[in-house]
Amino acid sequence: MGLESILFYYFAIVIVATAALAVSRRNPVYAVLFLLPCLVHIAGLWLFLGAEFLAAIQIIIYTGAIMVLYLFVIFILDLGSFRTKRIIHQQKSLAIAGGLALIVQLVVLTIASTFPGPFGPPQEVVSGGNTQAVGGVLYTDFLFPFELASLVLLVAIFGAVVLARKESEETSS
Amino acid sequence: MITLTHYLVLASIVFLIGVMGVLLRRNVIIILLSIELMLNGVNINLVAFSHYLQNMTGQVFVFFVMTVAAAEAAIGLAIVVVLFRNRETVDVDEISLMKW
Amino acid sequence: MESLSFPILSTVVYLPAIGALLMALFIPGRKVQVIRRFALGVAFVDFLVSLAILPFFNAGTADFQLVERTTWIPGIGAQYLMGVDGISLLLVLLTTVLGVLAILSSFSSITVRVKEYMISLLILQTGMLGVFFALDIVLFYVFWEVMLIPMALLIGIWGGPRRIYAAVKFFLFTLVGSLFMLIGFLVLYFSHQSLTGEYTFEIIRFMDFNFPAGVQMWAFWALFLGFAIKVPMFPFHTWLPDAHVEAPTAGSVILAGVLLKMGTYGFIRFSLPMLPEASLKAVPVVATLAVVGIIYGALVAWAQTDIKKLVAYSSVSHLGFVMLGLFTFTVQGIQGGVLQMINHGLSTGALFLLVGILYERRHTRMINAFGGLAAQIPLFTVVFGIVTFSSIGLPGLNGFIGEFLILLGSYQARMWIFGALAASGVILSAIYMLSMFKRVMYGPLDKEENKNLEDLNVRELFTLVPIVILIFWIGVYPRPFLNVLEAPVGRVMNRLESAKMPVAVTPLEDAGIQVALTFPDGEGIE
Amino acid sequence: MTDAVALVPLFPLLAVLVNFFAGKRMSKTTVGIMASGSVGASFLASVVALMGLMALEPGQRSVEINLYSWISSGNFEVPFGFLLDPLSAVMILVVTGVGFLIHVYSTGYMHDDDGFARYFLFLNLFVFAMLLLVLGNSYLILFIGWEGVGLCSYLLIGFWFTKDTASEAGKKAFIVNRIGDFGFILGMLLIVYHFGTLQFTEVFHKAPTIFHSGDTAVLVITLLLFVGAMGKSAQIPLHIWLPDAMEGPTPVSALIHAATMVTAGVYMVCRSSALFELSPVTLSIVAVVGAVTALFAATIALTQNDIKRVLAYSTVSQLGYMFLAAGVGAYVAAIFHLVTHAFFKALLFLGSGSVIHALHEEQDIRKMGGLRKYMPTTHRTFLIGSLAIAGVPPLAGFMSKDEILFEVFNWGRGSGWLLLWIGGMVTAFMTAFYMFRLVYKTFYGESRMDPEVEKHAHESPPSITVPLSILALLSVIGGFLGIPVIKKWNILHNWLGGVFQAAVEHGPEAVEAASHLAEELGLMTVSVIVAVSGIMLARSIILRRPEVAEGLSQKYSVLYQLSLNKWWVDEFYDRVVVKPLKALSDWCWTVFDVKGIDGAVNGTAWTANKTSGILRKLQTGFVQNYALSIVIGLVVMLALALI
Repeated sequence: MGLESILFYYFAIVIVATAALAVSRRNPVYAVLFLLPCLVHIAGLWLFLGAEFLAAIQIIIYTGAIMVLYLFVIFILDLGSFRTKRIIHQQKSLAIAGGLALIVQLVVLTIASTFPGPFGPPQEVVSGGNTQAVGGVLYTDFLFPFELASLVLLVAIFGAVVLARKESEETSS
Repeated sequence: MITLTHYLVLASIVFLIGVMGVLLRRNVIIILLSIELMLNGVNINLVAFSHYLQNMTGQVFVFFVMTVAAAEAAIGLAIVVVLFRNRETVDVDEISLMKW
Repeated sequence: MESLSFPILSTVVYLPAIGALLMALFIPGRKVQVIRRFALGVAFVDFLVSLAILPFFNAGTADFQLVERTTWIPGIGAQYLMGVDGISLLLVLLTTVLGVLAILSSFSSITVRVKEYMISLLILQTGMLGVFFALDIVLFYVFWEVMLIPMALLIGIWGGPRRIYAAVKFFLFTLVGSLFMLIGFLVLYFSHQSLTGEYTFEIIRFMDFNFPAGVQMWAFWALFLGFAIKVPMFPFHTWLPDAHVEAPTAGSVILAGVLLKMGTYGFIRFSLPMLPEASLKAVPVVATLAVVGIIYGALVAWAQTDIKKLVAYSSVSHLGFVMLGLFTFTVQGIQGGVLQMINHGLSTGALFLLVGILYERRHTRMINAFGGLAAQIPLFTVVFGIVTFSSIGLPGLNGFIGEFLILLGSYQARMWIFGALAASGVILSAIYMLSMFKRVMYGPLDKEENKNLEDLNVRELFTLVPIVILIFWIGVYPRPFLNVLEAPVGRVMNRLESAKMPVAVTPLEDAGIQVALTFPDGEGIE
Repeated sequence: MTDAVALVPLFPLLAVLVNFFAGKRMSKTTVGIMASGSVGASFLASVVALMGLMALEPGQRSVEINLYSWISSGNFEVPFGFLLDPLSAVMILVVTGVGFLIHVYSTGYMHDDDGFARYFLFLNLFVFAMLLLVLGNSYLILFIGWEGVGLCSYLLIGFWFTKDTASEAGKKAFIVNRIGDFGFILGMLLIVYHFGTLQFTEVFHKAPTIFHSGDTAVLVITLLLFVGAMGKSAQIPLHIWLPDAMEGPTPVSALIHAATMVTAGVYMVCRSSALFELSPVTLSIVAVVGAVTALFAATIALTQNDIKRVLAYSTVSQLGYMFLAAGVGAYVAAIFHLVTHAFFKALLFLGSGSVIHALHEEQDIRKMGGLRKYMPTTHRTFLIGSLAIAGVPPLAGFMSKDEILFEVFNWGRGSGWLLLWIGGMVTAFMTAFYMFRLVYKTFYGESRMDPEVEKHAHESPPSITVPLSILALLSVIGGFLGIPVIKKWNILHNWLGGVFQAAVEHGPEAVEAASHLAEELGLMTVSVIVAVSGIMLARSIILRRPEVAEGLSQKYSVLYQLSLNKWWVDEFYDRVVVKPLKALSDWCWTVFDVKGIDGAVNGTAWTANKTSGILRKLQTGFVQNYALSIVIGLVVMLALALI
């Protein structure tokens, strides 16, 4: 069992464990706090796969921006003390059965499939480095979707602003 | 030797945890977090395939997924804010206006 | 097929829609008078443009004229193809005339959402005109469905107390029908494609194409459902009374005057020429339904207490005549059928206008709310009387010519029983119309509310006089109308004759129906 | 000169148009003069046309004028045209002549009515339609007139439309007529089927070549045509509308329901003699229906107390005579009686109108009597008319009725002819009786009038009495148009002979005059005796001993009630036809349409609605339920893929 395997299993176990803890916390603050290491470990995992750029993005955006946003909302609305009547939804037996069936199917499917080699880092990465490679593809082949993505973000910003704004004008008029 | 299969199984488990969160929890915030988890499960998949198929497209997809996730988080949280302001709850069981 | 450099047909079709668009964009909704006058102006100009077709129209040929052809959806072979022949010409003129009158009639009766109302009417006008001109099935179908929405809106927004029910019923009924019709069209389309390898929706092409018998059968009955609901034939008629009763006056006029003609137009444009053999086989069924419709519609009309409902059921009866005429497969029958379509449009349209005028004044349409009106409103009585007798089919007025030709056709086709039963409609129509007329107009003027009833004003007179003139014109000198129909009906007849050829017996005997009256020697004129 | 015939219907039409557009603004005098003048002008045009016709060779006396092609469809064409031949010439003279007198009379009779202009509008329209009817050169033009007169009859019966009975009667008249028209239309359709045309000349010319005598087709055609005639001419069983039609103004009854319109059926049968002659069965039916109607209506007339109703039933009865004549192939006699009947029945109606007018709309003869001294002219002319209809020689009615009875006696076709003749004779007897019952009750004896009414009883103005006198004169001399016995002097026979050639050819062997001279004189004597005894009987029991009449009605109360209540025919129809039909109509609507068809339609909608109501329960609104369903769907799909 080489170093690679040890590290992989470390990351995998942490990811699974924190993820499981995150979804099972009653208090959303804890949930977010458990999700943070989970995401960081996923980023770590990606380093193995030669995706340094994405790993960086994962930490900067996911943990740095999105999760913080969640925390803000939770704090602002004071949801940490909010208690739902029941934590678990009433459809739990069916949901658990479905989920188990799904995971079994997925695992079986994955293990049963064979993936032909050779595996390795993409050509572009070999020649230049991951960030350069991503940039190269992103600004050539995926230029149009990239622009679209920026538009999506813009709309999302507007949407968020409009939605979250207090309806003072409408109530007054 | 860590193979693609390992990553895929891991991705499946993460995805499933996300799914279970969505299906079982009643707190909207947790449900949104579970969705993030599901997205990450998919992302692991994409990066793994990108590496093993020696193709950059997977990574680009992850990039886009993250963009959408950011947008989704922004809108989703805005909705939660509005919802909480109007209904004083984040319990999905109490939100069923779309019911017939 | 001669074509004119100026697309006059498209002009006629789209002028109302353009008017509606301009109105929507530039006239504010509160300027009610401007909206009314503008809509009237648009409709009137449209009428004038439709009249301008006449100098370019050659009544001597059965071909479609003034054809406009452009590629439209090449992928499926659909074209933008319009043309006019005698049948569609008459119906188009009827539509443009009634369009003007319908708008004029709603000046005082519609006071809310006038702008939306006028826009609906104008768009409806475009849809109807498009249906009559379209020579491509896809185009036809588009216009056919375009009509549906404004009409449903007219009923549903400006209608009576049960307007939503009526509008939904109207919409669903016709939609179900038109879906069957669409299936029928597709059957024809794919059958034609598989036999010739060519994708086309051209009506003219289909008219000259001999579809295999099996295809004809299926396509005929699919189209039959679509058209029969629109006609409406017994027993698909129950949407009609509701729609008529709830619709505003102009809606009823257009509905009775033009929309009901779509079904019969469909039969003569599609079923008969494209599917002659299946049509021949269908004669016993269709003729039976038509005759049942004549008698049944008349009987039910007699039982009505609401004038508008009575007129609505009388439509069922009259359109039974049209259907019988078309399915006699004789020149007289088909000509009479088409003429009867026009006649029904005029007389029933006028009846609805008159009922609308009464309703506007008294806010009721119940027969027993009236009585003795003749003394109070003489002018109204005169017009009402003329229209009533036109509907009864008095010789010298329009209704008679159509009915007589239809009955004549049925006898030329040796459909003795059908003809005789249909002719009994002559008695029944007199019974229900005169009973109504008597109870409304005659007798003592004993209701207090009726004693201050106002007679027709100038505007109302203007809506009615054109119809009255046409009623007399067709009754006294129907030649121009019959002349225009001669060639296209001849074309339909040729198709039917060629289908009759293999079997030398008449359609009735072909269908195994025993003719009760047998004549020693059948050498007639044919 | 024969072209003048086109002007004949034109004048009344012009008057109609002017009256329609300007009648409201014209004074009553102008309207009256215009209306009467137009009919008068038509009469003059008719005379001119007649003279033109007389100038032609007897064989050439058939002039057709086609104005324009009216209907043309495929190989079927109907021109709008007129046919002037001896028959239509006679008819237009009667229509315009009698019509003119009645117009003049109306100007006086209707003078105080508010609807004066409207009245003359309808009356002129009627004359126009009637002229179309008799002048049309095809069945279809005839049919325009046929329906047109029906329309005018409807309008004029219901002239006083505020009266419910009047408008009801008008409606009834139109609808019953429509039943006849139904037959007529079918008859026309069959004619087109067999002949390809509706033109009289062509149809009659081709008839003998297309049909053999007694063919089923021609039987059906003629029967259907006769149904039309029964409706228009009020023959059993379609006679019910005519007595009710008396709700209209009296001059209308005179013009439409006595002199002209109701005889249209007779005219049509005579016009179609070429067809009827080919169907002996139909002819027998016509004769029987005519005879039965004559007898039946006379029995009712015996006991009626409304002066106009007596005359109405008398008209039905006399029309029966005309059909009897036509049925035995004596078309000339039928037309002859039509003409004389137009004179004396118009006279009688106008006379009754004069009486009614004088008594302020009183029509019940039980409240009259002794009017002789108040209204001498009316009395004299009414008496002449009564004598004429009763069949007293040498008045018009005697001549024509006797000719009919003579022809019936000599018919010899079938075994029942004697029965027909006896029926005719009995009817003649009853006619004499009820007419003089009417005369005696109205003009003679004690006055039974309201004193108030009696004070105002007066002779009518000249506009009324002059037409009466002229018609009285015509009733006296009209009979000499068809002098019996001496065929050479029989103007009408010679004039019309050509038209009914078919009848001569196909009918029974021509009666040889000489051998029947004695017989004819004998029959005449019989009729005179019958007529006079009828009058005498009326005189003795109505005028002299009213108690006898009372006693008879008591003794035979069943018969009396039967007659008084018109054999309950109306009630019978009401029970057997009208009510069931109405019930059927109501059933069709309330049960079949609303519950049946619409029930099925709404049932479909209801089913769809309920089904979706169940299905929509699946739509919980809980996002997680939907998410779960996605997962389950995924599991199922994967399971399918793995297996």
